[in-house]
Amino acid sequence: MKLIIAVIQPSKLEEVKAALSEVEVVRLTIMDVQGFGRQKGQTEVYRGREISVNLLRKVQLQIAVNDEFVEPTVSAIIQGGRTGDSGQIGDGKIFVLPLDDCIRIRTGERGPEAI
Amino acid sequence: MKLIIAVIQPSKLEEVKAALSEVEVVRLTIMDVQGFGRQKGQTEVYRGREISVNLLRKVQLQIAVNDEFVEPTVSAIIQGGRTGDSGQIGDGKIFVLPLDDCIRIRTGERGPEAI
Amino acid sequence: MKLIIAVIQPSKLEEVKAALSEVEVVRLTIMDVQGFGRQKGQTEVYRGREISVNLLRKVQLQIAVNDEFVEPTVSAIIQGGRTGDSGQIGDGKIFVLPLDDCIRIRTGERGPEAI
Amino acid sequence: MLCTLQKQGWLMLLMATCLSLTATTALPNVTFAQEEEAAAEEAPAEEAAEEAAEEEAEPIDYADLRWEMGWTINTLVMFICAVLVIFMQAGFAMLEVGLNTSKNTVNILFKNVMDLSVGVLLYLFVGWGIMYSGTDSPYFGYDGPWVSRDAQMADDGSWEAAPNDADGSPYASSGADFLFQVAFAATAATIVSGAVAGRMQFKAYLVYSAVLTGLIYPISGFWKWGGGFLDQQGFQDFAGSVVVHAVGGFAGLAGAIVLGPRLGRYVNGKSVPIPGHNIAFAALGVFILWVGWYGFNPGSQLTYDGFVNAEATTYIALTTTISAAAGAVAAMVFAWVLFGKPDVTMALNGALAGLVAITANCDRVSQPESLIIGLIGGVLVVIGIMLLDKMQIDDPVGAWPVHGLCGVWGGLATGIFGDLPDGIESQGDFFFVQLKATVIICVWAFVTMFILFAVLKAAGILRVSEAEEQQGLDISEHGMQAYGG
Amino acid sequence: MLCTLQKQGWLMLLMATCLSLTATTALPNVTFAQEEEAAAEEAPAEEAAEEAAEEEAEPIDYADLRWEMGWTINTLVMFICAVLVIFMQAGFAMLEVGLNTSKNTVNILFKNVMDLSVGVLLYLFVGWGIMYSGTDSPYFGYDGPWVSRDAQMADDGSWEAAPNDADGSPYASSGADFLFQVAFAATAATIVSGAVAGRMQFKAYLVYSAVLTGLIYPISGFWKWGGGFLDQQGFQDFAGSVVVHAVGGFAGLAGAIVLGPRLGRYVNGKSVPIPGHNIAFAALGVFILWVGWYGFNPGSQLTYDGFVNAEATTYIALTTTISAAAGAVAAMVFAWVLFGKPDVTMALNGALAGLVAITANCDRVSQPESLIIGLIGGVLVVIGIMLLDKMQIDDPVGAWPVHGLCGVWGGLATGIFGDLPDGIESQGDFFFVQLKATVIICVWAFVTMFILFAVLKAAGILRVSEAEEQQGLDISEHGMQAYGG
Amino acid sequence: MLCTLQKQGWLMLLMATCLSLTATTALPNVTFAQEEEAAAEEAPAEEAAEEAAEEEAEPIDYADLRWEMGWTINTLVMFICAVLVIFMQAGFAMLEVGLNTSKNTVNILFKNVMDLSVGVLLYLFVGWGIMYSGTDSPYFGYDGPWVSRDAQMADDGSWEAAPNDADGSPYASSGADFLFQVAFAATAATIVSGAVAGRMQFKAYLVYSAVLTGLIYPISGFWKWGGGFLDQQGFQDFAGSVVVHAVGGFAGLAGAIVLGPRLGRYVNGKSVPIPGHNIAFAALGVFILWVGWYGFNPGSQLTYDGFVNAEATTYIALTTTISAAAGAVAAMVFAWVLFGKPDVTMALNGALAGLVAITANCDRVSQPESLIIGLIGGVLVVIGIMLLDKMQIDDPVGAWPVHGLCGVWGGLATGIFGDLPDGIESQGDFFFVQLKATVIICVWAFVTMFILFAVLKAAGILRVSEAEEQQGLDISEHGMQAYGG
Ligand SMILES: Nc1ncnc2c1ncn2[C@@H]1O[C@H](COP(=O)(O)OP(=O)(O)O)[C@@H](O)[C@H]1O
Ligand SMILES: Nc1ncnc2c1ncn2[C@@H]1O[C@H](COP(=O)(O)OP(=O)(O)O)[C@@H](O)[C@H]1O
Ligand SMILES: Nc1ncnc2c1ncn2[C@@H]1O[C@H](COP(=O)(O)OP(=O)(O)O)[C@@H](O)[C@H]1O
Repeated sequence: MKLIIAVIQPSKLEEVKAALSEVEVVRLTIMDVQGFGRQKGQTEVYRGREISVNLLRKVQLQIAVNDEFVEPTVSAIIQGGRTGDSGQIGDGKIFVLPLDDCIRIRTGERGPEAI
Repeated sequence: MKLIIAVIQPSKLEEVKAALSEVEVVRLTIMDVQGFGRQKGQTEVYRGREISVNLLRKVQLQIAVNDEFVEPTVSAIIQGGRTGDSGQIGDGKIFVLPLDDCIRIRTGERGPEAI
Repeated sequence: MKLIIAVIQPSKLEEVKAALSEVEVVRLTIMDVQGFGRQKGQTEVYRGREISVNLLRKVQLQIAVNDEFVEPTVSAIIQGGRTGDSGQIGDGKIFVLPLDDCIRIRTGERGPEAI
Repeated sequence: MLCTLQKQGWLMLLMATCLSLTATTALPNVTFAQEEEAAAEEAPAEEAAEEAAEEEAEPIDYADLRWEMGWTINTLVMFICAVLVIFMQAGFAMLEVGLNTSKNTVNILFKNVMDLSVGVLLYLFVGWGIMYSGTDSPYFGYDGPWVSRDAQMADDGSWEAAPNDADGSPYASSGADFLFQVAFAATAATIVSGAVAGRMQFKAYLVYSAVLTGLIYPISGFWKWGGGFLDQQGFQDFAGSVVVHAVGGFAGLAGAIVLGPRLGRYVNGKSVPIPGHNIAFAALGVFILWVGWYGFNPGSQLTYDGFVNAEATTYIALTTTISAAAGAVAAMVFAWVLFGKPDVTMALNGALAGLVAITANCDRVSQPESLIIGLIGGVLVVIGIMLLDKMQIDDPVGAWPVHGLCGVWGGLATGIFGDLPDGIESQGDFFFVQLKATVIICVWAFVTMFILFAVLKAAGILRVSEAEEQQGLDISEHGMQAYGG
Repeated sequence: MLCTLQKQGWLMLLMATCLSLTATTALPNVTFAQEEEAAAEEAPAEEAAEEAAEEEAEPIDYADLRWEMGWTINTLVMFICAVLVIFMQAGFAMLEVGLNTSKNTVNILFKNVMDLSVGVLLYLFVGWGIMYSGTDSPYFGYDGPWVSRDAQMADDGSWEAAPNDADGSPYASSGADFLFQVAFAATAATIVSGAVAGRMQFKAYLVYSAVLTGLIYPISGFWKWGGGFLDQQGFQDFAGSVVVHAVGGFAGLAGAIVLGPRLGRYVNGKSVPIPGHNIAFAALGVFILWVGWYGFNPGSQLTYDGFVNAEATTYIALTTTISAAAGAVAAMVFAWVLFGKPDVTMALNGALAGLVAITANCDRVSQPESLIIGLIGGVLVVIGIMLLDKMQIDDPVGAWPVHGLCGVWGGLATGIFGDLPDGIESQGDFFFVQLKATVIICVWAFVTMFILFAVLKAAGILRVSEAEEQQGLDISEHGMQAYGG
Repeated sequence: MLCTLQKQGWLMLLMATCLSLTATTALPNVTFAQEEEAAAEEAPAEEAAEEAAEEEAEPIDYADLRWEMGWTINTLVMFICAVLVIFMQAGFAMLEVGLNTSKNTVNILFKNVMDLSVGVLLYLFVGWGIMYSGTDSPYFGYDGPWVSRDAQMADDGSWEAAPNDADGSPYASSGADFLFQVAFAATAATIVSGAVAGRMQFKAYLVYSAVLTGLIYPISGFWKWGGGFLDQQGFQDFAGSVVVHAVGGFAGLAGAIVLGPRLGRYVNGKSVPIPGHNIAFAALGVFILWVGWYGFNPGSQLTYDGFVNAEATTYIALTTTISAAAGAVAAMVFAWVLFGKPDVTMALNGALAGLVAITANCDRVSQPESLIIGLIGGVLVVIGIMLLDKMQIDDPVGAWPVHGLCGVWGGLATGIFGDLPDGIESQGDFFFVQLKATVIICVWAFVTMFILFAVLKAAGILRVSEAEEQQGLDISEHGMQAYGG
């Protein structure tokens, strides 16, 4: 099992969700994050003082999947999250982490079938 | 060492925290997330347009524990987070990730004793 | 590759970011979290009722790095995040998780060079 | 018509409104006539006591400049005060939203918007006609919908409708009067929305709101302000500590009891506070309410023209201000001593407590008395909140402690400190009159509303399901979240 | 001067303001004289119809107490109403902020602040002089910047400037008048900011705002309220359903069309709603607007003194209230039936719809009629929102459905229900007059603004880049986030 | 009594209030008498200059209709203006909350609520009696607590207390007057809360607030508005650019200096901005303040009846509006040019700057002059903010640049542009008088407050601990978070 963490453009969320449900990945956890990547952030000015905010609003998806679902999930995210065909700086990243175990609180089921 | 990530009902937070402190798990990090699981989300209507929001408010707990604490922690979360005895869709999930290292910023201590 | 998760004092964010960029770690994801650690939280009173909120505002950093960057990153965070020289309870923690893979959405590159 | 209203709620409402369109607007004039007669008949009975009645006997010289200027000023100032009171709706909305969890925000806002909107229509069609029916009955009357026009001049310069007058003194236009009164009705209604927040079905709330503004509030309102039996007994409630706030507060209490507490509010006997989600909104709400109260109390002077009335209007504003300030300070200090920390929500409730408590007597107490009334109100509200908590009654915003308890306090304080009204001999008698009337009105509001809520509960449309409540009413009832990207 | 304004926008603006300082303040007096003449010349033509004109013939006895008190009351009440209307700016700001995404909050707030600030200056220098130029031309005139003073007394007690009067009845000071009028101009301007939210360059908006308040609004305003050709044809628009709201609404529509929808609002033909980020702000905004409307409509009575005027002022407040309530209820019920859930944003828009629709006719419809007007307005706004969505025009806050569509409805409703004005024989004629004038004004606003936005687009300064839009205007345009730690 | 207040703060406060209840309400009448005398004695000295004084000599015919209507209008309008000024408290609260971090929200709100509440009580018991003591001393006097009543009629129709009058012209009731004045006092107090936000102990703030509203503000207020030495020297400050705003601004500056900057605001010499957490609140606050200012400035006309007064009232509103708009535009443009982006917080401060700057002279400058005053104010506020930043003084909301610096500018602008008051010969003299008085008042406020804050610091109750500050005052001082689920 893997835990897939993806950081995407907020405006792409709907499309990514759509792409995911096509590969039958219907369960995920989402949170608002701030991103700081190669993408040039603006330098904000507050009261005449510069604040360097390369921090941009992003959305993070956390998706626990069984191994066979990793590739479909990744490509679904890429497909849904890329701006245009060539993509654009700021489109984000996907991280794949090993997942030792998964428990469903409701039933107490463990492992793959709990995902 | 493991990093336990749990997604629970916001309304269950207090109970889960209580259950955890009983097994002497007193340190954790919490964040607001939005969940998208088997639980049927409502389809919202905004200005007469449907928006399918299976997204529901959830709370995510991140708890780094030493291996011997994994089971007690997991069962504490289940105990505190389950709705009623039978549980209910939406109660959430627990993910257990391997944790290579842990550092306490204050002291620089590393590994298990830093947890 | 590793995913470094650090929980720090909100007021230290700027310093940590500065310290990180010195070791050429310029990409990270940040989110607001609430911390619950050894640091004594206040017991709040709402309408004459106690609410035990050891929950304190913290900031969480997620940084995916290649292995050789782990140590520099960790020490940069410690350096920037510690209060005073001796540090102070509440300064936070750093967790290092194994990272199986990393994909850049824009290009589809995978692995180390995508970080 | 209204029992059906109880059953099918808002759908009826709209139909009712449309049907009523057929009602001839001539009605009000008839009405007007009625009032004249009524007054006339009463006159002999009261001659001795009221010179007012006498004056009315003499024909009024509308050409008199003093009269016209007085009428103009009264009408315009009452209009401005009505606007301030209507603004209070925004204050209640912000206060209630701020003191509840974010997942019920849309629902609370919606309820407040509807309290005003449904309130205006119901009061227009039913409430106003009941509360100021001009009937001889000391208990109930109704003289039809719509607001009569006055000061309508025919082309020949004669009056089609004469300017409105009260006991022969220049009064104000019926339009101003209605606006001012309907704002009070909406206030009474909206108080409840805070007490039942987070678990009541929206449909049920609309029914409640219609019934309160259309029936319950106007009836007890008539007993006092319409000249009903409480008024005849000498009961004094200048701007409605009891008639408006206690009614709202006890209706809210009934709702909170019948509904039961929110999920997780009391877990196996232990009280688990559910803090509000935006204290800034709550504070903004209180500031707005404080401002609006300058329409509520001074506006209730009703005639503002001339040295004495104008002075009274501002003196009322003064006692109101002192009591509000005292309430805030007292609540802060008291809570600080009790809980070890200054709690802003207590101070905010304290200010409101002071405002509610002074509302009945702002015209007839001295400045030191207004200070005492406010201080006690501020302490009472803290006690009231703890009391409810002990009894495990879940009133999320403290509607009962603020409006119910301090409304009662205001009513009684009038009897304790207030100057004696005509016809009452001793302070003791006065206090007793106040006590009796206050109890009657609170019981009226509590019992009738308890029944209504019980009926809705029996009908199974009172409370939302556990799942819906956990999810929050915003999504379950309105399919919408209050906050987003 | 203004075409340059169009080109270089705000920088010009400041210079213009400074330059204008040289303009002698004597001008207004000349003006005043002009008006007198104008009036005089018109007088003979209308003798029969208006006694008003006659009275003006007779010299006014300013020593007369009735006159002085009337003038005082009119001036002060108009001032208070102006304050209420200015308060509406806060309402618009909160409403628009609440119904948009958080990443554009700073931008929207900034636009609203500037609508008022730039609006005041432009209207002072240009708009006011155009709208009330007192010219004989039925189409256009200008008599310079600044506001004339009146009621200036020389040391010998003679008048340096006589108190302002309208048709020989006590009127109000020019200062009060200007404040009231400029608040209307700013309202017209700020309506658009909601329709173009989330994608328009700030610079371009400033240019738009300057042009609308300085030129477009005052010109059509003159046609009606300045005594221009529409007024002469008997067109009635009491407080500006058409003159103010429809102008703003159609200007907004033009902007929304020329700009095109926000990114992701319509993906391959499918409509993807972009919900607002703070419904509490939106509701607060509507409450504030509702309150402000009591300055907007009753204030438009302009003279409030005496039985008849005072009564009319409050009657107007009454019909306004009824229509607002009806609009909110109708929109709620209609949307509920259509979409299965009660949508608070619809109810809020419904209340505004009722307010906009009654604005043109609040003085000349009966209470049942005001109810019908509001109910229909509430239904129309829902339909309008769906209509725009079908046509894939992206109007984030529903500015056109509320102000444009219901503004038109208000104009037409005046012809359908309104009492006939002098000189118009049949309801049919009246309706036709209203229809014609409403169309003319809407076309005027739509076309001129369409051209302006098209020019700005051609100049490439209309819309922000994709990247900037995705990032949000707060950061891309202002380098600032609205919300933070 | 007040020194103890300084030491034990709020606990004393409550006791004090209770004790004072013993004070007989007869006192005020004595007072009234005093004033009469005072006036009488001064009369001969000034006969030539003021006819006013003369008129006072003649007995007033209270039966005169003109008199009664004037008094009525003055009283009611002053009351309405007082309500607008009190509303400003909500504006300050929102502005300060918005421009600070969320972790200090509850604390700021609480301080604002207490500024009003504590302010009302302290001003009632101490401040009012000092500021309008009617003493002969040009420096200080006190004539007891409570507000005297007037226009009290005995049953025989004779006056128990005569209607209040100013120099023989119809004035307003003392109640209206007190409300208006106390709102000013609370404004002065609340200005500081923004400057010291985020690091001051709540207890210490309460002490400060009590001392300012009870002692410091009323004393300097007396020097001008109470007829003290500055007034006698011909110093002009119509509505308090200096007397109210500069006092608050410099008190705030003292606080900011003694407290030192917030943690992390200046790290090793580098300025690290701490952006506000909710710009929408800040903008709402400014809109509310703008609206409230229409009570602040026009209300300061004090008598509004008759052609000349009514016109002046609205002319004041006009200059106020022009200056506010100019300030916003100038600040926006100036900051835009300097920093390359239009910064809304600057525009908001600019609007306030314009309002503050015109406050002293809104009655005696021409429209073009009001424009210039606003423009310069808008530029000054930006410079002031940068200046403080350079000096590493941490004033989170810019209280000093807005109220202190522009308050001074307003005071001086009066001398530069303002029409000469009676008894001053040349503009040069006038400017010098203004300069001197402005300096005196600013120094008075700065020094006394500096001492107070220093004392509190010495007592170790001024600033919270590092840990508490880092955690935020909401939790450390009030055990509560402003925002939650
Ligand atoms: N190494 C990293 N660790 C954590 N988050 C990252 C990392 N790299 C990128 N991100 C996240 O992804 C977002 C988009 O990254 P982006 O700027 O597109 O990177 P790139 O320029 O490599 O495509 C960033 O804002 C950040 O939130
Ligand atoms: N595979 C998953 N990956 C990430 N988050 C998940 C996953 N499954 C469940 N969750 C989180 O847990 C929450 C509750 O899940 P739930 O609906 O109870 O799942 P189930 O129906 O399997 O019990 C979801 O809202 C989501 O936030
Ligand atoms: N075991 C843990 N699991 C998850 N988060 C932790 C853990 N320990 C600490 N944290 C996070 O780090 C923050 C600071 O911890 P801190 O109180 O400094 O711990 P310590 O007292 O051990 O230094 C906590 O508020 C919490 O958010």
